[in-house]
Formats: sequence, C-alpha cells, structure tokens
Amino acid sequence: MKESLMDVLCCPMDKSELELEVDDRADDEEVLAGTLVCTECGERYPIEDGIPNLLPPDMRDDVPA
Amino acid sequence: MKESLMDVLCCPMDKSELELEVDDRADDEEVLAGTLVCTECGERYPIEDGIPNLLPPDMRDDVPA
Amino acid sequence: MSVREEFDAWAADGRDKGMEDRHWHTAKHALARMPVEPGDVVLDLGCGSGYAGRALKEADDAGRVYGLDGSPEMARNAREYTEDEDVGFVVGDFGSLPFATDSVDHVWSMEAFYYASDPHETLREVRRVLKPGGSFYCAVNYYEENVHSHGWQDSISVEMTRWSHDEYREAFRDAGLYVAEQDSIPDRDIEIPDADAFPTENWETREEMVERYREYGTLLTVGVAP
Amino acid sequence: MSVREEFDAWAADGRDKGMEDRHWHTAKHALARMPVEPGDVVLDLGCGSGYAGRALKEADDAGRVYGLDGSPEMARNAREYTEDEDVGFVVGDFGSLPFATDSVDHVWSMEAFYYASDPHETLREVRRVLKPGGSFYCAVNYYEENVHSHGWQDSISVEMTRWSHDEYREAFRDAGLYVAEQDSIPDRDIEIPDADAFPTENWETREEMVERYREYGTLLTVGVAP
Ligand SMILES: Nc1ncnc2c1ncn2[C@@H]1O[C@H](CSCC[C@H](N)C(=O)O)[C@@H](O)[C@H]1O
Ligand SMILES: Nc1ncnc2c1ncn2[C@@H]1O[C@H](CSCC[C@H](N)C(=O)O)[C@@H](O)[C@H]1O
Repeated sequence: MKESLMDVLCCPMDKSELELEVDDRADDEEVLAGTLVCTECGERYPIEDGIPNLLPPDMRDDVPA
Repeated sequence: MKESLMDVLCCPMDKSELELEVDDRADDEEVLAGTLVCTECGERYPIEDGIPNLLPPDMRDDVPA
Repeated sequence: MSVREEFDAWAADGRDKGMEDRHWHTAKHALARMPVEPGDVVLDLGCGSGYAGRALKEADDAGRVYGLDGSPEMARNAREYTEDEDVGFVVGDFGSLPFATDSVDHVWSMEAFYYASDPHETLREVRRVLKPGGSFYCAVNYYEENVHSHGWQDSISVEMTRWSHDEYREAFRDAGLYVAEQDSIPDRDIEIPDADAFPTENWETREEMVERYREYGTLLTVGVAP
Repeated sequence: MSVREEFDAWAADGRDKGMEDRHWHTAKHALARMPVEPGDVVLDLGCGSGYAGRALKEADDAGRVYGLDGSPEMARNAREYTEDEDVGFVVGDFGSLPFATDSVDHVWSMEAFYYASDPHETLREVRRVLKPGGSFYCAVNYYEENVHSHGWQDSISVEMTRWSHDEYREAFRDAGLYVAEQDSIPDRDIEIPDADAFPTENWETREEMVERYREYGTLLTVGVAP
C-alpha cells in the first residue's frame, strides 16, 4: 500500500484514525509489511504483501491462515 | 389546463403565486380560457385553448398574434 | 428571429413530428433510465410534440407531466396529440420558468436546452424548481465533440450554445447540481445505407454517418438537486 | 462457508479472470457513465480481479482507486495485475467499511453487492463514506426480474440477496441516497449460437439465452449522496 491510502482509511469498527507501523518497504512510498493500529480502540490490523487486512477482527481470524 | 396545475405554477417574473380567473371550461377540471393573475405584481397571463401563456410579458408580445 | 417565430414555423411545417420520430431513437433509452415513481411530477423543457411526457406517463405511472415550450404552436400541437388530462402544456421561456421552487420531481429536456439564451441561468432555474433529490435529464445531439453537428447553427436563427462533455458537467456543478451520470447514447435505429449509396444528400461518406449516429449519438448529462 | 473461504477458492481457480472477461461486457458501459473527474478517489466494492479500478484509472484520470474485497486471495491477485501505484487494495468487509466518513468521490460495485450479509447496512456505509454529491454505481446480474439468475444461489455457499428494481430504489432511498438512475444494460458482446445448437449445456432454448443477455443483462442503480 502507498502511504497516501492513510488519508482515507479508518478503523472498520469505530471509524477512528489509524496509525501506521512500518516493518518493510518496497520504496519511499510503498509499504509492504506492517501494522495499522486504531488510535481509539487499539485494535491491530496487519499489512501483508502490501495489502492491509481491515476485516473486523472476528472475521479476520475465522479461517487459519 | 387542469386546475391541479395551479399547485406548481408561479409567476415567471417574481415566482409568486398566481390566481386563476376562469372564462370558459370544458368540464369540471379543464380550463379552456381565462387569466392567471400574479398575486404580487399583478401581471396578467392569458389562458387560450387550454394552454396558459406564461412567457415573460416582453416576450409574449414580441410578435403580433 | 425569436424562439417563438422560428419554432412556430417548425410546428406549422409538421417538423414537430419529424423530430419526435428521429429523437425517439435515443430519447427512449434515456427516458428508460429515469427513476420516476408513481405520482411524480415531471417537467419537459422544450417539449416539441410532447412525446417524452406521453411516454413517461404510460411507462412509469408518472402522476403529472408538464411540457413547457416557447412556441405557442408547438404547445398547441402537443396538446392535440394526447387525450390524457394529466399531461399538460404551458407556454414559457427557459430563462424564467413559471414553476414554483421545489415543485417538480424530475426535469427532462431533449434537443432543446442549448437554445436557452443564457444556459447557466436555465440551469439555476432547473435547480430551483427541482425538489431535493430530483434529477435533470439533459439530452443533446448538438455538442462540441459531435463535429457533425457544428454546421447546424447556420440553418437556425436562434443562437445555440455548443458545450463539450466537460463544459456540461462544469456548468451543472456551477448551478449547484450534482452530476450523477454522463453518457453518449448511440442511435442504433437509424438506417444507414450500404457504402455504395454514398455520397448521399447529407453525408459524404458512410464512415461519417456511422460516427455521427452509432458513435456520438446523443449526449446525456444527469444532474441531481441537493 | 464464509466469504473468505468461498472466494479465496474462486481466486485460486482463476475464476477472478473469468468473471472479469464476462462482466466487462456490461460493466464497461456503466463505467463509461460515471462522472469521474481527474483526482477523484474511487472505491470498488468486491473488486475481484480489480479490472474496474484499472479501467477508471486509465480512462478518466481518477486520482486513486481502491479495491476492497473480503477475500485476501482476490486482493492478492488483483494487486499483481497492475503496476499502477495509485491503484491499491484492501481486505475488508461490506458490513463495516474501513474508509473515513466523506472520504470517497464515487463507489463502484459489480456483481458483489448482494453478498453483503446486511445490504441495508452496506448502503448506509456507502452513504457514510461518500462525499456529498458522490455517486454509488451498483451493478448486478442477480436480481428478481432476471429469472435466469434465480438458480445461482444453489451453487454458492454465501447467502445472496435478490432484490427487484423497485426494491433497489427503495433501499437506496431508505439509506439516504438519492436515486439518479436505474437501467438494464444489455450484454451485446456475448456470443449466442444459432438456434440449432440448442439445447446447450446451460440453455434449453435460444430465446432464453437471448432474454438473459440481450434483454435483462445487468441491472444498474445509481445513487447520489446528499
Ligand atoms: N428559450 C426557450 N424557451 C422555451 N422553449 C424553447 C426555447 N428555445 C427553444 N425552445 C423549444 O425547444 C424545442 C426544441 S426542438 C425539440 C423538441 C422535442 N424535445 C424533441 O425532442 O423533439 C422547440 O419546440 C422550441 O420551441
Ligand atoms: N461481504 C463481503 N465483503 C467484501 N467482499 C465481498 C463480500 N462478499 C463478497 N465479496 C467479494 O465480492 C466479489 C464478488 S465476484 C465479482 C468480482 C468483480 N467485481 C467482477 O465484476 O468480476 C468477490 O471477489 C468476493 O470476494
């Protein structure tokens, strides 16, 4: 994901802002791995292979990865 | 024109309500001849052959009938 | 010449019916898209023969349809073509609509809008008369990208406005309308002769005629009142 | 089975590409109508292979297009089909969109909306994320009047909502969206064999196949956020 996506994303649960923690980048702009953390409820959403997974937590975990 | 048209018509100039003066009717509903009078500016708009002429006065009179 | 003189002459010539036949090819597709509900009040700007109102009344149970035209002869003809008492006609001008603010559910206009002496003023008037959420379906064959229409002004005394797709969208927004859709609707119904019939009276080549009708067709812009 | 299990399997099978090919026949016409301006942010709900976003980006200079899908495998494939960094993908659910209020200019969805576990909730979410004047283009082949689609639920584990034209309009309005347009877009591209080829594997008669594609095609409902 490109960092500019942060402008429009929010926590799917309480619609609050998210904070980006980067683990791996492809270049200046593109985030490949990391975590999005809700600034309100603290829920953590993983970014894998450049794609943030913002399913509600109960749906995210319904199938073993 | 059917009288229910009065619900939506207004004076083209000042958008005020119009009052209907009937000279001739086809039946209970249909007005064939008469005048629409602006309740605000007093301008008179003719109804002929069932069709009200609500052109602004200067355009209505630009060609001899 | 005034709108009244020009189009009274057309009506007397029977050109109202000729336009109805030709315009129906694309107008029917645009009309079919209008989200008209039973009981809705629809206004047809520059109604000509009044076919659009008749069609909406039959297809969608529109409650009442009013055709407005600047030509008394057009309105008179249109009134004769229908028996339906909930289809009415009014003589009026695009520049100062005789309809109350927030009184109309949808406005339709085919091949007429660009005759407005000030099209921006007309858009503001349309917005004024529409109820919140009401739509304006504005269909034109005369527009900038349709190069085959550029010569039309030469044979009409009333001044015509030739906007592009972009200019239509921008003008709608300037008047406070949301733009919900813009589309070119091809005319698939008009008969196009085989190549060896060209040049015809109106067309140098078959390609030009195909482009005019099958590709450019009618430009539809749909605005929604906030 | 969950959306994720069902559609991860489809993505692994290559069905994302198969749908892209078939859905393009009608989707391209609906996409062409969207009044997207340069710089606009567009959201594609249930993006599958992501073709709609790619097309909008190329045709209209949309600024950024985001595809949301509940299937991580769909999103992964879609990301591989484009190099454009302004086309992004997000895994998420129709029931709780991870997009900020008033953040998106237009929302697109093709053959996906009816999988929402609560479609009314999804419409409210769409309305929430749209900026005022933004539009929701909702295209479906599975709907009440299309009788040929009624059997589809039997082969899909995820529960599907089958609304009629009227129900779509009503639900849009209930969610606070204005309805600007509703249309059936025919599929003129699919090849229909000669009569003597019938019955085929999927169709008893040629008439049925013609009705399904050329007549019913895709139901498009366009909503506009106030
Ligand atoms: N300024 C104006 N005010 C009101 N009507 C106008 C107008 N300028 C042109 N018109 C009307 O617009 C019509 C254009 S011809 C199109 C007629 C019809 N909509 C059709 O599709 O066939 C004519 O009937 C003309 O009288
Ligand atoms: N509740 C839900 N939330 C998010 N995505 C969903 C969903 N239900 C279904 N989907 C997604 O919607 C898509 C439907 S298939 C259609 C894909 C694409 N729009 C096309 O036209 O080809 C699948 O990719 C599926 O994973």
